[in-house]
Amino acid sequence: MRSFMQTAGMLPVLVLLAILFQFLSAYGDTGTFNFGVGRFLTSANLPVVAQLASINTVLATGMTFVILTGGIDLSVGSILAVSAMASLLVAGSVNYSVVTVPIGLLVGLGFGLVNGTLISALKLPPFIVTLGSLTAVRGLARLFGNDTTVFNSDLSFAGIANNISTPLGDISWLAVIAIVVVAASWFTLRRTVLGVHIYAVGGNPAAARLSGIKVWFVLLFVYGMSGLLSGLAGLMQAAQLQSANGLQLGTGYELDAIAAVILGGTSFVGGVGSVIGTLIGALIIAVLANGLILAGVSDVWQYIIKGLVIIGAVALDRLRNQGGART
Amino acid sequence: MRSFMQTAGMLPVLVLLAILFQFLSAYGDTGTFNFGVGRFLTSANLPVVAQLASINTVLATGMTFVILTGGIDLSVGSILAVSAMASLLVAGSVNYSVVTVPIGLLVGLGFGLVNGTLISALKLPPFIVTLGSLTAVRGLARLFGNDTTVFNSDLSFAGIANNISTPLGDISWLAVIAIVVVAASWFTLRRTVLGVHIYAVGGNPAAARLSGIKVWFVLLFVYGMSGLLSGLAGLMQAAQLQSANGLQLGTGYELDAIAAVILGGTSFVGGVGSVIGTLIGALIIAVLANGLILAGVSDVWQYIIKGLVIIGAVALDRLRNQGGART
Amino acid sequence: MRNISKTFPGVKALSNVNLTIYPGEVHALMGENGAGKSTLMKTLSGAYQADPGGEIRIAGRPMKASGPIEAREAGVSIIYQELALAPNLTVAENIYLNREPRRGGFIDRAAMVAGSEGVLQRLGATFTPRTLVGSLSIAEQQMVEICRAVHAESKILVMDEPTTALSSRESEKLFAIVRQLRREGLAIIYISHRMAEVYELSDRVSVLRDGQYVGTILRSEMTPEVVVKMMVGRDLSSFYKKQTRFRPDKPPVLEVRNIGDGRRVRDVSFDLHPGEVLGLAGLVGAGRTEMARMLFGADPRTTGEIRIAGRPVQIRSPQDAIDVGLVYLTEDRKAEGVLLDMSAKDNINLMICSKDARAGVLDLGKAMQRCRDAIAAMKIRVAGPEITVGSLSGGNQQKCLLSRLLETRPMVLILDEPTRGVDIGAKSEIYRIIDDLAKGGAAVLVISSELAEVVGVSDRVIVMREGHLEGEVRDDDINQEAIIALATAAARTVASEEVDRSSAGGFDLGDQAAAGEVAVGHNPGASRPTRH
Amino acid sequence: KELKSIGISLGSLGNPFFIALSKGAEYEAKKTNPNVKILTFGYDYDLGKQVQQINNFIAAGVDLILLNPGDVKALRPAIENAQKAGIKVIAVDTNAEGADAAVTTDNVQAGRIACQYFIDKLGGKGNVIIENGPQVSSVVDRVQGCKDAISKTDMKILSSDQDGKGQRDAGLTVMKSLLTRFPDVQAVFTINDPQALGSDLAAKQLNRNNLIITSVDGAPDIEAALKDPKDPMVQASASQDPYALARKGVDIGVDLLNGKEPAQKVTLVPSSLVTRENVKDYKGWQADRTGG
Ligand SMILES: Nc1ncnc2c1ncn2[C@@H]1O[C@H](COP(=O)(O)OP(=O)(O)OP(=O)(O)O)[C@@H](O)[C@H]1O
Ligand SMILES: Nc1ncnc2c1ncn2[C@@H]1O[C@H](COP(=O)(O)OP(=O)(O)OP(=O)(O)O)[C@@H](O)[C@H]1O
Ligand SMILES: [Mg+2]
Ligand SMILES: [Mg+2]
Repeated sequence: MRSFMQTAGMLPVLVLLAILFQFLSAYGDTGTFNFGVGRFLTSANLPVVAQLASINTVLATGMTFVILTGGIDLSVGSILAVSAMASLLVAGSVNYSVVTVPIGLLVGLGFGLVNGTLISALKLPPFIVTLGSLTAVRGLARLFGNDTTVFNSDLSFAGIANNISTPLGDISWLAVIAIVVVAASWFTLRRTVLGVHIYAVGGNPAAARLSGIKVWFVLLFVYGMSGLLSGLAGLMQAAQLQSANGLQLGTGYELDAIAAVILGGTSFVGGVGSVIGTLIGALIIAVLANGLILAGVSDVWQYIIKGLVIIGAVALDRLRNQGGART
Repeated sequence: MRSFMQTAGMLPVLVLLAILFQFLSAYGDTGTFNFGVGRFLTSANLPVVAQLASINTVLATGMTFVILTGGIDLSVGSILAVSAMASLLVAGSVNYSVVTVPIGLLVGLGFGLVNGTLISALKLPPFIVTLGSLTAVRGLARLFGNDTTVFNSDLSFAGIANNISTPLGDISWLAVIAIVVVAASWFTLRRTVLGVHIYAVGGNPAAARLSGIKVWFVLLFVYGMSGLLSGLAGLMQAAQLQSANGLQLGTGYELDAIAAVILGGTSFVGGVGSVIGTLIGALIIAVLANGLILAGVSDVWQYIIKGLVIIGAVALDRLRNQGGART
Repeated sequence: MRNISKTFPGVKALSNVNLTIYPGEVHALMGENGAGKSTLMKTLSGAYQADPGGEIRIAGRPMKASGPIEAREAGVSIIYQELALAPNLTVAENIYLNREPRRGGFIDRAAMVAGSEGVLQRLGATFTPRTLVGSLSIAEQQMVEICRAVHAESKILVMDEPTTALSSRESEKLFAIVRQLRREGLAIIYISHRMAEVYELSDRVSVLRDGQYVGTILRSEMTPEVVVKMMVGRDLSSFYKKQTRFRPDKPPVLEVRNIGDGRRVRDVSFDLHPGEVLGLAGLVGAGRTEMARMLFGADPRTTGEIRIAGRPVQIRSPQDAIDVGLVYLTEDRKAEGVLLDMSAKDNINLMICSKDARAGVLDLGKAMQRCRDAIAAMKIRVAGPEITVGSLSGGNQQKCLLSRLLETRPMVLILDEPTRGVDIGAKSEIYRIIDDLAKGGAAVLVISSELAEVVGVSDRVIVMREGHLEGEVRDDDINQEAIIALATAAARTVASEEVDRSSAGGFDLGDQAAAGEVAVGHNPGASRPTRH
Repeated sequence: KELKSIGISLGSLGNPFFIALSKGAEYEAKKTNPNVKILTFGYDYDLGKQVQQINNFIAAGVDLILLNPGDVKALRPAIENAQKAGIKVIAVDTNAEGADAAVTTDNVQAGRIACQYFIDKLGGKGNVIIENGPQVSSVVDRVQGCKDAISKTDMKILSSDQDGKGQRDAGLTVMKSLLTRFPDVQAVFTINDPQALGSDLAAKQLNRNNLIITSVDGAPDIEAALKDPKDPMVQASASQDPYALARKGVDIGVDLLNGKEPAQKVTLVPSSLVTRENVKDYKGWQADRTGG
């Protein structure tokens, strides 16, 4: 219930920003606040926003599973890099999607499960475990590509970076994939037994354990899921870059993903939140990135404004449902 | 008690690593595991390690205050950058330590207090607030230095980056400062009323409030402290680099600082931990950075090994005092 | 259960305990705090693994790989002492937790809601299956626990202090259900600190002491003296009762004039005199805690004024209250009282240390001294000042909390449920402490849901109902009937019949009133959802 | 076809090199069209971010994109999208596959002359540390050039696999450990100036004052160091001329818009070595270049 309230809580912010940028972009071009000529709310630009949001959305969805159990996964960026790397390397020899795509996903899943095992079996703090793999996995990504950019201009699955024309205008497959991921995750969380157990573990681990829920399994699942989706994001990034660089690819992505989740009203203490909220959070971040450029705001100010908006959004939300959430 | 156990828990790891690197560095040079000829445990190298550790130690000490109250501060790196920038800019016109040093510290303190106010007054989640300032403050740092590298080769307080010769060999003032900071913080936490209140707020905010503790003040203090120490770290960095770059300086430092705190056995849920542990944690990280290079390990492998050691250290600690801490 | 042992790091909670339960009996399990009752039950329910050597047979079949699920399949269901609910899930989801009905792999919410509605009605709960557990009051949450256990329809039903948060009427419903289940041939293990409940329900009583099995007696052999002797191992001077009620001579030290927040509490006014113990009774949810928290500045108050020693005072926050010499003992020890990770020393000195300190620097010597004195004065059973409070039993945690307040030498003390979840031994000690305080000239306001307690310790009793002050009883009129009458003015009939039965109970012990009890505090383990 | 708006995507605006680049571009662009709209952004060495910026440029409808590619190959798809939208794409400082044209410093040559400097000074003897950086093509080229030069001598390369991250602080920390590891070093080559200055500071703090440090860039801070008698170790830097690079880039771009192809796809601008001797008359990045 409350989580829904919060979801709704962020929607206005999103709409507000969109309208704002429509005006600002108009101002940037014509010097007048003429809504009509704005470049933001156009069939040309909105797909761009959707595409910008897509990869972060996928990462943030995986992150949502983790944070719902009260954990955190800092390693998503590195896992993204390593699986992009892996699939590109394999594509070098056997360039068939039936091979490369599963490889990318499995690599992601694998590292996710390693995180999960360390956390659920050895009961290590998620922050430190995933901080460790953030570093180690990045090293592996560089090692695999022996520290150069791996490139493949005719990647078999590069097609997913192309557009499909829909009544709403051309939309990138990446955006479609992101939507599908969100939908599937929503279903898992809300309509399956596993979903209830994830919320239960997040809400009160002791109670979950006493009622015989396999807490270790739930944890393994969520970190595996986060890894898997990071792998998927890696494939998406590989498709649109047609290349991967172990050192640079995906650095700092974890912060954007977490920001999206929290903006979406998911609680850090676990047990409260929804992927729909996460989707909106990811969109807010993408709208900022794209809108500020259309508005011709300089790079420096983009930093400042982005930071302030993140804080402002949560403050607004907090003021709206006072006493409510314990994000 | 327990926190002490954990402190001790990490010392062996530190010693172990030191000995290991002594052998490896010997191997790197001579191809034999001859302890004597190793370059790690030498009066030439240990001061280097101390200095490498110094800045992270200062940041991590501030972070310890915050994490003890169950919070987190992601903005330390950006605050470091902005106060280094500020003091360098001021030094451009009036290059007197009596001016530049306070400026740097005050800027840090200021931003820390802003974080603290948002968190204690508006009750916003620390993660999102400091994530926001991580971004916004970095923007400001770039803005101040209007986005170029500011440098000043005859900085009045550059002296603190020099060495003082002690019976133990030359030690950098930076290391001395770090030690002083740790000592002062230990005293604050263990020997003052405020310290007790900090632990109390971390352990059980509701109880703290009913005991007449000004929770808002405690929070304001810890974030202010973290900011102040970030400012100090900024001055230290400015002194040894004699320059500051708004975009790059201090990026990613927050992760190293947090890693040091957690390695030191401070609990994320708050109320349990010590700065001595943090010091050891910071030393472990510095020993890794320096030792791996002495051992001639390539940059790529350094990532991998560093990551694994971080996880391994915590795992070891956990296995040692089973059932104990809930880091 | 045959010679069950359980060792925790440091503690041997159980050693070679034997227990035999027959179908169709209610078997009460008693013992002081920390005797091992809950632990024993947790080994039965598979929450803990018993140390090797012991054996658990259910219907003759030994239970091997014991985990919560195996236990449930073997037909054991349990109500845990510390609430085991997920506050972020709905009532239905909690009742069906890990037993969710599925349709084609997916969760069948409709079935869950329908199923839960049944039990809820059967136990006469007032809330719907779709409400979030976190938004329920502690009492209601306790009901959810009971519903879950009953709903599991098992062979053995364990109840670990199920009534600690229930009002008498809710308890009555529970007892009815227990009896019915017994008729249906279930074996029921019933843990309680309330003699009267045990007497009313149980066929046999087994007693644990310090993790040892002491013995089992039949209902017929059961007198309070016997049971208490088995529990404490020594004769306990029978329950503390005031000989003479103190008549205040000095002017009031605390004057409260129609304070309230317009919602939960409406213009409450009363005086409190030095050396006086004022009892505050009322049904669960009467607003006593709210009122107390307002006095203490912990919750916002919209109306009224407070005078201390004749002088009007502005109390906007707890520290304001503490500064003017007014302190408050919370009813929810674990959630907002003790600091479990900190030492007994730090806990006891938490309030006073700022006064002792010189220039903000702690006076460790003095702190140690205060701690030792408190341990001695309050008979706190703790190995040393540096022991973390988390490892102490409920009673001793409560004493630490109490001494924290006393170190500030307050003029006025508000004690909210001072003996909640505390065993008989500790109880009578706390009563004695309260009496000494009053004799020492302090003014004490005791909020309690145990009538006998109110009657026993108070010089004067005021009663709240639905957020306002219903009335006052003094001197010889102070008896349970009078108080119930005031507290339940709305429902006299119920009250009176309760009273009749309670007099039938025939115990002269602290829990004598249990049956006729107005309301029962919730247990210390459960933290009420914070509304502050 | 006249130039109405131009999008510029640069490594990081925190680096005066790119400031000079954007200044040069601005100057040249304004020369062709005084009220041209210029969007300048840094992608902070994050390829994903640069691709986003290119997409945003397309959305913003620019005519010309001037970019400092984060990677030689990786940007091709993005660049092709831009070209589909009728936008001309010019790569500056680093080549980019698929770009309509590229203007770069000859990084191999730069690395070579930088190392040749100490080779000559030391008579082709002694030990060298190469402090490497992020593995982008320009860096790889510079190291390659340096190694080529050294390979012709009997100098010994002690280490070339440590990453100074192109920054002062990383350059300093890495060099400290490297110098403690290798007591006997005569020369140091770093892949850019910030690292050179960091290494210089590291050496000073370790009281090692018998090194020759050279690098590539000719940045303002190295200018200062070269002029500063207190910094004897920093001795040479193979300069790049971002201002000229950018002007050439825009120039070629405008021609392309008017259907005029450049002579060759990649225009290499040779680097000149700035030393303590000739620094006084070096026209640095921050020199006022209005008027060329
Ligand atoms: N998880 C645990 N770890 C360590 N010690 C424990 C743990 N649980 C219980 N104990 C100890 O075991 C002993 C028995 O505890 P238990 O909760 O069974 O007592 P109890 O009879 O249920 O007390 P109460 O009447 O207050 O519920 C106590 O000394 C307690 O401190
Ligand atoms: N945990 C809770 N969550 C929500 N409302 C509550 C909770 N506990 C009590 N209330 C409501 O707050 C009002 C006063 O509660 P309060 O606890 O002050 O009553 P009380 O007389 O102190 O009863 P108790 O014996 O529980 O202390 C009542 O309306 C009650 O229903
Ligand atoms: Mg118990
Ligand atoms: Mg109460």
